[in-house]
Amino acid sequence: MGQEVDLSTQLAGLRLPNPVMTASGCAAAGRELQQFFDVAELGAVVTKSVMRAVRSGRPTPRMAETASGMLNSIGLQGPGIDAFIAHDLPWLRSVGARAVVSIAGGDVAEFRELAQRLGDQPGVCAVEVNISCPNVANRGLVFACEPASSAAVISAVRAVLPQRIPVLAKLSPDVTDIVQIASACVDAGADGLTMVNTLLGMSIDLDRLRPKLASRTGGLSGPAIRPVAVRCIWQVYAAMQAGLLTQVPIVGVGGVRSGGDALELVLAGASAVQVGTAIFNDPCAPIRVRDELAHELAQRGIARFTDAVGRAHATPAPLTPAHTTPAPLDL
Amino acid sequence: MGQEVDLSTQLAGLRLPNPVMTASGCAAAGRELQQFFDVAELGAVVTKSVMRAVRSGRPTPRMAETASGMLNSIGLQGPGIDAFIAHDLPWLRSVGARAVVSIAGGDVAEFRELAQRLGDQPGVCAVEVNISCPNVANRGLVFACEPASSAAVISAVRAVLPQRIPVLAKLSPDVTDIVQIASACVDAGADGLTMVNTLLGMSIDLDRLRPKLASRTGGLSGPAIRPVAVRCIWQVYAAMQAGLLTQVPIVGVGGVRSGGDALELVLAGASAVQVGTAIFNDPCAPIRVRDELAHELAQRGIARFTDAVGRAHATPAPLTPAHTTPAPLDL
Amino acid sequence: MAATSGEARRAQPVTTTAQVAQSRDVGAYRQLTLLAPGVAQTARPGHFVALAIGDERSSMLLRRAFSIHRAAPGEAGTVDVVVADAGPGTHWLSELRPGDEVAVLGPLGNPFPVPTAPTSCTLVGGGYGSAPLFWLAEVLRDRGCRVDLVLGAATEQRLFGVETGQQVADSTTVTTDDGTTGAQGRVTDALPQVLQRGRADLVYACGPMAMLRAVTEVAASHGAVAHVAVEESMACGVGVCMTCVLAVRDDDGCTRMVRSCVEGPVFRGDRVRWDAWQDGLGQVPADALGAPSGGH
Amino acid sequence: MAATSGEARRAQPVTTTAQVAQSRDVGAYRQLTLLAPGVAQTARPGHFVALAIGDERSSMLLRRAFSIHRAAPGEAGTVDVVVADAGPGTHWLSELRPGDEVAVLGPLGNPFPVPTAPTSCTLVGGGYGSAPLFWLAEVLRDRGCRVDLVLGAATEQRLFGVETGQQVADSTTVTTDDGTTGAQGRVTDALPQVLQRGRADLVYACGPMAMLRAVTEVAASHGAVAHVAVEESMACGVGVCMTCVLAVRDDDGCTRMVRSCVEGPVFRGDRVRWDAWQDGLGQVPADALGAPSGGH
Ligand SMILES: Cc1cc2nc3c(=O)[nH]c(=O)nc-3n(C[C@H](O)[C@H](O)[C@H](O)COP(=O)(O)OP(=O)(O)OC[C@H]3O[C@@H](n4cnc5c(N)ncnc54)[C@H](O)[C@@H]3O)c2cc1C
Ligand SMILES: Cc1cc2nc3c(=O)[nH]c(=O)nc-3n(C[C@H](O)[C@H](O)[C@H](O)COP(=O)(O)OP(=O)(O)OC[C@H]3O[C@@H](n4cnc5c(N)ncnc54)[C@H](O)[C@@H]3O)c2cc1C
Ligand SMILES: Cc1cc2nc3c(=O)[nH]c(=O)nc-3n(C[C@H](O)[C@H](O)[C@H](O)COP(=O)(O)O)c2cc1C
Ligand SMILES: Cc1cc2nc3c(=O)[nH]c(=O)nc-3n(C[C@H](O)[C@H](O)[C@H](O)COP(=O)(O)O)c2cc1C
Ligand code: FES
Ligand code: FES
Repeated sequence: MGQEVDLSTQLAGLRLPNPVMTASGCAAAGRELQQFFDVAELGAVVTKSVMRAVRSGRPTPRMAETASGMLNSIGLQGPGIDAFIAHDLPWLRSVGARAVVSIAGGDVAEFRELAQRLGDQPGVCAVEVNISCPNVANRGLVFACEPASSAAVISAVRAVLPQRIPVLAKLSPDVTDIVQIASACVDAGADGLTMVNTLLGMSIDLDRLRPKLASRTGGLSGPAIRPVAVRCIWQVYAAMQAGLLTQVPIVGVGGVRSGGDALELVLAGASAVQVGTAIFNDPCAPIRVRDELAHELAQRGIARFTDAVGRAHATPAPLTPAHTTPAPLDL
Repeated sequence: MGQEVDLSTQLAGLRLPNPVMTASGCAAAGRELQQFFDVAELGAVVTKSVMRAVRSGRPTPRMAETASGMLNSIGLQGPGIDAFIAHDLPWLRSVGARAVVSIAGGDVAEFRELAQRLGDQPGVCAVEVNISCPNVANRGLVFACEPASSAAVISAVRAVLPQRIPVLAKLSPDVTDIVQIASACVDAGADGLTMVNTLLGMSIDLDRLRPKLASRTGGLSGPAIRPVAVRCIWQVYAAMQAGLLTQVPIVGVGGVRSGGDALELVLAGASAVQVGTAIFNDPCAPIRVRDELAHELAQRGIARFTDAVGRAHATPAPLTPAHTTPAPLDL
Repeated sequence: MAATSGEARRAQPVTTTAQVAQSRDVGAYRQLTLLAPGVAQTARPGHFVALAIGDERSSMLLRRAFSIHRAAPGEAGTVDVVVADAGPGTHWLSELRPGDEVAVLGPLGNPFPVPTAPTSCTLVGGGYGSAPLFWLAEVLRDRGCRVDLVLGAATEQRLFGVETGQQVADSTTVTTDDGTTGAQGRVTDALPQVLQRGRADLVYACGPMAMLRAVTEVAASHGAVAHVAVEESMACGVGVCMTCVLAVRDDDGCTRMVRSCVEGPVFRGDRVRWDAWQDGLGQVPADALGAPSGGH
Repeated sequence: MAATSGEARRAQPVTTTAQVAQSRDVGAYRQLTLLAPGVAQTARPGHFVALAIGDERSSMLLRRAFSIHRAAPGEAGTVDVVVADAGPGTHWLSELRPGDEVAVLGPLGNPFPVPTAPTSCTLVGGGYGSAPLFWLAEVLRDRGCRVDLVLGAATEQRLFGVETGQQVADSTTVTTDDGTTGAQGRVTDALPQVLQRGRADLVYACGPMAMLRAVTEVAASHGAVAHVAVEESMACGVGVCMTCVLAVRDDDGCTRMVRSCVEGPVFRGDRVRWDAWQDGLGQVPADALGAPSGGH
């Protein structure tokens, strides 16, 4: 059944055999998941956000389970860009996986430098810019909270990367007006938008009477936040349809656990979908979601994935005046 | 065990026998719940937000279940302030319940008028101002999204209500900086803050390929959002402790299903707690939460509820240098 | 038009944890027998119960509503419901086994109003919508009423209670969309003849909205009054949330958005604003009290 | 110092749905026997499994980690775990009955390194931490090692496997905090004497962090090397999330925050930066590679 469906999708010039990716920070650089399925079969592997230097991250506990979700405060632990380029990228290439490299920085210069380093590396399919990290120059306020700082990062990255490498801006849902931030990113040259990053949350340890996470607050992810992700995607896609901002593809992320969940994000406007927290429940989740998505489309008679993108925006059938012939029963 | 704990709490001059209330819109005006328990035993009944005129609300479906939560788009259906004053308030008085009356308006004038009408009514213990409703004068942007419009509503309401009636500003979590909004409300005269209202969310019907809610977007509530509520309460309480805004009591709301959940909000800084969506799962939830909260406090040797308020802000024990005596085993 | 009694309609609902006494397949459905004496005691045909899905850690917070198929008061006090496995919540319920526990809230809503004097009644059920009708038929027959039953479904498997119908009713007519059993067609195709034959004054119906509307219209054209049990999405079931509203005209002809959980689920069919309901969407008619909506 | 083999340490983990073959109370714990041949085949003492809680609708997304108590390869292929009912997830597992299903992921992590030549070994278990030690004892004895066992807990009920210990080890010493059985005190009170008596070169320990630290120190003061299995909160169990890190010194003395799920859970005790761990909080030492942290 799944085979009949054309799952291929297009992200700003980048053609992917299917729209399912891992979410940054939930699949490391793909290697560990290769034990469970071939990561080259995914649309892409989005790598953990990498910074310039090696980073040890935050103290532990770094996670807490919440109702249908979890909090994390990893603190972008990672090997730094040199080690990433030396070890992780070549491995991804060696297995034939498409790599979307996520980058993070404490200031615009760090983002620029990271993009510069990646621009001439073979095997970088796209760069995802994690602007949900604290801007050291601005009281640690995250870039993604302000249109201006978001735009500054995106234009710096876009300027130094070769045109063939699309730039995806990854947005935070923790803002009053996500369309405004999306707009700033697109105007600054983003070729696509990834929505959404985690919501800021907190959980208290009732035995120790203190926050469960050593860093107190953390990022909320998992099915609990899916309605927020769907809403953000919907709002930005609708704004694009209305001509309020330039149309660019949206990569949906937030609470996807099944093919049906992925379809929800797609119908709201996502041209590709990432699977994050669900991997912790099931390391095969990304490939399973791909197969289930194909099945869901086939069941609905949708032969091409791209036909489903944004489909829920078609206005619901308007109410027609009373008529006496009832619709056929389907009891 | 529960009896040993002093559950009483103080909300800006209003003394309550216990800190558990219903959340606005989840208990109507208390009458239906009286079938299950005596609503006079609660700290207070917070009534459904009332507007000037009778309102028929939004089309249906008005709800969708989500992972550990739900979406609603009721559209403030209600009888209008006259009928509320004629029927609901007297009923609440007749059973001896403490009424916190929630009001909503499309502009500042409507809020002012509602407060005026309520000011001389017997049995109004406090007024909760639902500023998470669309400002008709400002493209339907909700008041709670902007410090200035939030402040305008709160100061109008505060100005016309007698001083003995505390004004609680009910905040939306859908903002970039909740401390800023909280600050604006407190400066405008809010005697307390209720946090949080629902998060804006959406869910798609995979059979009909359209949003599940007739109004497309709706408010996300339930345990799924508790980490966001805890974080908002924590941030505002911490800002008060740091002297960044005047200290006023916080009423916590968001995802409380058990006494332990309530305690989480209290430890983060809430002086009282509301139970909303959990009522739909269990109509006895508010009174059960009160009893469970007493039990949780007793178990922890906390004899007075107020001693638990904000307790998680006490800094976690700093790491001391290595020492060789291990802590006693508790296997 | 036949007078129906309005007395003692709403019952005092209770929350209780019921043991599953029996669970068995009946056609495409699963029939659960729940030990819930407190609920069984005051239940009447047309009442419904709201069942919780899973325990306090369940990701499914909202209860699911089910018409009471039959309540047997007394010490054991059982309540039967008929469950169509339609989604994750009903699936969980379908998998319950004897001895398992489920939280029950009920009896909820207003039951079917029953005539005060012997009257000819036609009962129409679509799919599992027939579940509450057999008990209703018994109550009506006890009051000296004639009872004709019309049961319809998409296909044979989705009919419920044909045999029981043949035992409790004066006549039972069956239709299926695909003709796998009974007459091929819809219940409303068969209804005119049944109404005529039984000279029915009262019609009771339970099933999908489109069917209820059509039944109401056929009944009206035969001078009968229809009482229909609607099925709106309900978050609370007890009247506090306002999710379950439906546009209904009151005695003065004024349309209001009323809560189907406490003011229904049984309504007079000719009071329901069918023009405001289509394709799963319930509009607020422009002439409804408090329309149009703004805000949220 | 005894050489331990590093060969074939990590196994190929598989995801599978296991049937519960048995579930029984053992003191304060519940022992589950799971039919999981794919896991049993490659498991070795010190490996752990990650069990999912509930189905795809569960509100508890994260798997729970359990040391493998014993694996019996072969066609039936069973894996036993010992579960302390400590919270909602372990409670759900404790209530599983034979025939129920649970999703298993494993074998995970690095097992205990075993000596290549006969060596004297002391195994120390705190509470359910003793679960993996009996199987380890058998493997060690098969290799000609002497095995002394020290089992401790807060109270008798929370000891696990004393009888088994008496069968598989050369000696078994028991301590309880409250003196309900064995010597009153902690495992580390009894340990020096056991180490001296057995002239142990290797110590294996599993239990709470404070115990592991103390065991490491006692072992060192007796010239023995301790291999300890730590218990950090794990979201993924397979190395992709970075939640389970611990400050550990590498061969060059450089401290790194390493993933205990794939680089542990068994570490050489003298490599763990115990000074960075206290009261449930794991600090990033100032001299760790990539410290201090900023960002998120
Ligand atoms: C008064 C009343 C009586 C009912 N009687 C019966 C009965 O006797 N037998 C039976 O099988 N079903 C009956 N239903 C429908 C039953 O409540 C739904 O099939 C069930 O709620 C679906 O839950 P789910 O988790 O399987 O599906 P989902 O679609 O996953 O449910 C998601 C949410 O939508 C709501 N919902 C979905 N479908 C319906 C529906 N058709 N009506 C109301 N709410 C819905 C659910 O309650 C839940 O909150 C009745 C509904 C009402 C309102
Ligand atoms: C390698 C390893 C081996 C283990 N072996 C065993 C064993 O053999 N027997 C046994 O009973 N327990 C064992 N544990 C601990 C067991 O995983 C926890 O008790 C369990 O996760 C608690 O889940 P809960 O839902 O009951 O509690 P909750 O406190 O509600 O759990 C909430 C979250 O915190 C995590 N968590 C809570 N306590 C612990 C803990 N002590 N260690 C790690 N994560 C925790 C949970 O995994 C979950 O994600 C082991 C843990 C690890 C890491
Ligand atoms: C443990 C963990 C680590 C994460 N690390 C990153 C990261 O490094 N960069 C990033 O952009 N997003 C990171 N995220 C956010 C996810 O990529 C994703 O946006 C979010 O979790 C929502 O999707 P989900 O619900 O499918 O997990 C992380 C999430 C988790 C749970
Ligand atoms: C059906 C429903 C209706 C609501 N109506 C109102 C309302 O009228 N006014 C208001 O301030 N909040 C309203 N809320 C929000 C709740 O009061 C509460 O802030 C929110 O639901 C979070 O709490 P909970 O998770 O306990 O439900 C409503 C929530 C629900 C679910
Ligand atoms: S279901 Fe809540 S009011 Fe009817
Ligand atoms: S638990 Fe995820 S990396 Fe160790």
